[in-house]
Amino acid sequence: MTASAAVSVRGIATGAIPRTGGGAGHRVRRVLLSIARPISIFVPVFFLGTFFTFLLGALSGRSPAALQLGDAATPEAVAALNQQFGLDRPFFVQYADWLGQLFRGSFGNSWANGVPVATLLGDRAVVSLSVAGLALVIGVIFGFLFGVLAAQFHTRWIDRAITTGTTVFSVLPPFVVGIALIAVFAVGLRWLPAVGFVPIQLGFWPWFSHLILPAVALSFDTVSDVARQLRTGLVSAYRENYVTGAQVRGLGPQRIFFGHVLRNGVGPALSVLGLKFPALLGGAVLIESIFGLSGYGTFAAQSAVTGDVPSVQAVLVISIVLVVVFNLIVNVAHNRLIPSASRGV
Amino acid sequence: MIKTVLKLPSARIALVMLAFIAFITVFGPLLAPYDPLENTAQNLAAPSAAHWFGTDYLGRDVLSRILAGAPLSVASTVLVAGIALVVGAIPGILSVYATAVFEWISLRVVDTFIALPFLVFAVAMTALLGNGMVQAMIAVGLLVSPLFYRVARSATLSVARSQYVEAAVLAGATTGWIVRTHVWSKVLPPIAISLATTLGVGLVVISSLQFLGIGVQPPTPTWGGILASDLGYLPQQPYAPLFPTALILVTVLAFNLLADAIRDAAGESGRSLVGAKAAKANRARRLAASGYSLTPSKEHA
Amino acid sequence: MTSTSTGPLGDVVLELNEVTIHDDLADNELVHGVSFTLRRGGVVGIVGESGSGKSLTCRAVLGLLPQHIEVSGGTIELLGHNAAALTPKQWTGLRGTSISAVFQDPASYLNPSIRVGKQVQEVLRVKKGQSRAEARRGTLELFEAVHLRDPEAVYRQYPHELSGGMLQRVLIASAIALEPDVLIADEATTALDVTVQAEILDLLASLRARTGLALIVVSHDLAVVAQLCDEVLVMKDGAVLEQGATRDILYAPQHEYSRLLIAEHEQYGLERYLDSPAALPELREEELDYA
Amino acid sequence: MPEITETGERAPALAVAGLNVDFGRGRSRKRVIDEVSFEIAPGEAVGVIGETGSGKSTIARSVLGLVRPAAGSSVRVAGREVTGLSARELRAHRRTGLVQYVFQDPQRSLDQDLTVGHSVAEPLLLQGVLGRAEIRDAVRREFEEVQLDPALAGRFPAELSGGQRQRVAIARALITKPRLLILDEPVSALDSANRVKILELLARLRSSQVALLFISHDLGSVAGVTERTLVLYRGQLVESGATAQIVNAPEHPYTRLLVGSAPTLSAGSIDRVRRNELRDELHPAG
Repeated sequence: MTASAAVSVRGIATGAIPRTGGGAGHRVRRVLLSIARPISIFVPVFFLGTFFTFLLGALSGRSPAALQLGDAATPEAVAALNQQFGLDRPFFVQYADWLGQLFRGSFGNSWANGVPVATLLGDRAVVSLSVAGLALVIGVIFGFLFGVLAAQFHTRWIDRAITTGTTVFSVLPPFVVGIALIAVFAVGLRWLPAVGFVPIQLGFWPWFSHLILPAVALSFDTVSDVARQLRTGLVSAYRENYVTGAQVRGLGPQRIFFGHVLRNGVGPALSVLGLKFPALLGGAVLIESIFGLSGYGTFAAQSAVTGDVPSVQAVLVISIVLVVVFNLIVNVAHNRLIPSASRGV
Repeated sequence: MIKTVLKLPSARIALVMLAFIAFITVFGPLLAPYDPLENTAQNLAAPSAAHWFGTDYLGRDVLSRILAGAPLSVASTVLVAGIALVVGAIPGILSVYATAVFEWISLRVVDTFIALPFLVFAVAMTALLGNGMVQAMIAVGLLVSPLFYRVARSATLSVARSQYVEAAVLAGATTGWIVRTHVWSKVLPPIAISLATTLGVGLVVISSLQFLGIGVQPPTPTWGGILASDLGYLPQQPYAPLFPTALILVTVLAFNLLADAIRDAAGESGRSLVGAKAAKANRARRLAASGYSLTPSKEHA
Repeated sequence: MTSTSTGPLGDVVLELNEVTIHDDLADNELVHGVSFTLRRGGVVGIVGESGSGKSLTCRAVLGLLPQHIEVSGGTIELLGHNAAALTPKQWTGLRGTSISAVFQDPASYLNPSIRVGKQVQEVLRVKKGQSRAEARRGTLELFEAVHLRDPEAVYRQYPHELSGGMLQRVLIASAIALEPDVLIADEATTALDVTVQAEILDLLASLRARTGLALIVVSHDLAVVAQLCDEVLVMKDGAVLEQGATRDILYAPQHEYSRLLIAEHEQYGLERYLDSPAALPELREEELDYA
Repeated sequence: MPEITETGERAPALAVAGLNVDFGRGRSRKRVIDEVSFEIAPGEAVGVIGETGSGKSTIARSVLGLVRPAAGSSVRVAGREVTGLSARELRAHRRTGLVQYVFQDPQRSLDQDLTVGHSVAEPLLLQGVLGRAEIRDAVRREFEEVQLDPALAGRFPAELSGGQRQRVAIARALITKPRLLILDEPVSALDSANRVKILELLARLRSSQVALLFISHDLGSVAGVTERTLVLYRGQLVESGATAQIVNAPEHPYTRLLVGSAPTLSAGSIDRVRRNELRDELHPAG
């Protein structure tokens, strides 16, 4: 009471004091807070995610013995192998050990052939990240384009066409989109290759042409979700009083859109983008299988079926780290654009 | 509420479509004209009177395989949604009223579920835990549950912070009373919307797993599995994927229509869109009647 | 400041003639004929409850009616322009420079994501073509003019960090930044504490006296309007029930509803206890008639 | 030493003594109510006025047990100490309906999915003493009491006007025959016609045995209904007395500023110069 009373002397007369005080200390606190809040969410997510991943391996009851020795395994051989992989120790010791390993950048050795998992994943990650990354870029560009168009022409035919289109696309399962794209552009028109992957070292177009169809197929969902959220966000931002306020001050439509509406209306679309990233990584499994790409999705699926637990865990951990990092970026961007949204909640 | 939903034409269309799907699911295997596993004609035959949808690469009747695959595809979707509802909605409501520790932990678990790469995790979980349909349903149900958690939690939160709940507290109401009298009616519509949406999403995910051969063994007919085998014979039968795809789309579309209908009936959106046409007509009529003509082009509102 | 005697009034800046406003969605008329004339340095008050059409009338004057709602009859003449003939671009040119407005709930009329100083500075930059530094200096001067203490500190704040009274001052600063001829105050003090309301009303009165700003003051409270205005319109359900000099309406209300507005203060308000019979001799007698 | 307390009909409807309320913890702790003491006799109407953040709602929330006052504070409702009650005791106390509360905005304080009759009946349903038919009769009586057509009981809040909704809220508060009715800005959300009617209704309630605690930032509406007024400024009670005296001869600078700022129809309100002088007196030195 005392501090604020001292500051607010004459406050009632002239309405002068900022309620939260001011100065550099205040700004530092605000910046720290905007970083601390997402971290307080994402650190637990990382640990819980890795814990679930490890728990999954333990619950599966799979062992390297089943993979390497087959039915002919003697109990001694199984025990020896289990000891070699450290599986004879208590669960939490194994978990701590595995976590420690992760922080040193190692994913352990494959149960199938004893090769370090990191080696097995190396090339495949390039394939998957190329597809997911391109899909993300397509999703952001076209999602924003359609969203902005629909909001600008709210309730007109363009809006209705985009709304209907995005609704239909969001309902289309990715494998249906993938099959349709192959049927039309690869089998029918023969414009683009249907399957396979070419490293970028062999030329940009060969690399890119193999990526287009899978990336487009993967991006459909993101495009329509981003577009819909952006439209909703912009339309509701247009209804806000501050738009009237800006109009009354004599600002023109363009300035109001770019300076005021876009900034506040982009919130829901950003959040959905954060949520879409795991879906993009997850969708890779399906897309890789359709387009015959040997990425980490198919690798995970194969490893899971054969029971190569360390390989599966490695893929999951990498995905979780990517998702967490991406969401941190989205979160910080959100807070910078819409600082008022970061208070409370 | 249900009556209002039924008044909407889109809801009626959705229900007709769903009735059709339900019929196929229950009676499909009985209606199949051939044994879905048996080679009955030449491979990759075109649609004909004997084989309406043609035959696949092993000469099996596609119509029979689609009908026989319906229960495994649709029923498991319903179960997935059921699991997600129970696992998500109940903690969602509880998180508002239970201790802060429960709230924090449940929120972080939900955050984690959302952050997990959905399909990869579902595949890994199903395959590692025994590669059966039950494992697949549990995995997918768990991973979809955050939707219900969030929806139930936010609806409950907005009710819990409302003044009428405070008024009930001031009249001596217990938490149980508040949930029964005030919370239920607010939480049910959003949950119904999520349920309808999840049923659509669930079918896509289940079909995706079947497409990848996860959760089912090869000869068993499933919609996703049929699509996977069609993919290899696109040059010969480019039309083949249409049949299972159409069924999947009809189901997903019906559930989405239903979700939208419930949303409209719950009375949030859509009114200005509906009214725009009427407004235009009214304006034209007024201008014609008054002879008052001005054409002030309107700014974006 | 409560004086209704202002110096000689200048030329007409705004004239409404039998303005009707129509809702095309519901197909009904919302405002049935509003007329008044506002001169430079003059103040017109509009009293009425929500839904009486007072805010719509203001929106019409600003050229900012909601979708599907239009001026369907009569004329609005703003500084010699026929409002019906203005293009959106011309409207944008007029708003801020010729006519501006402040509203109830000032926080919502500022962009929550942008520091308030920047939002005022933006107006000076865009509409007056000032440089960043010039506009910043101008903004600080405006903040000074609306009696914001420590303008530098306020400049850096986000809207949610300021109190309602301060936000309303910021809004007024942004509204008068381009020295408009007409300022609309639509329930501008309704959400504020009584003492703050008095400060804002004082501020508006001094702006008017200093710069010749013409005001339209809209309120549901007759007393607020009575403090500032020369002429009052009493509106209900889209119709003007009574219109005339403030003094006439206070002392000789013709319409039932005007009497109700007066009774609100006399029977259930402060006036019940205020023993200043000298101030309002006639009122005491009239009171008997309203009962 | 046995404590001698008045109970029952003759005890003050509300006795607040040495009320302190702190918000926040540790270093950010802030005293929002500072040593407030007052009493309300049975059937008396008392107003509390003060600006936003002065603590008027916090006093109400302390009386209702929604805010925990600092140690040593005493709040007695009809002779019963309500600070320090356990959750269960508090619920039992609330079910007696000795104190009732009316919110500012009836739109938000009524459940949109319940009929207004159901909302009015809720306190009786919670008591669980009366049967269905008796409750229905009580609801009808209460509707008549607040001059509402009992046939409206089957309607939903959205189907009523703002004034009708506030009557419903008052009916819900009166149905337990409270000794004390706390009204927090009960007319601020209403338009003039309804404001007058609700104030009329409240003035009429004064003749019954229920005591009123009328909280508002607007001296005008409080003045119309109450016989005594408390002025709250920054968590402290700076002045109290008969409403007529507060209005006509305010003593504390803040009260004088408040009276001088209140919009009145007469030209008699003090001018800007006086107001500025008062502000300087209230906050000496810049």
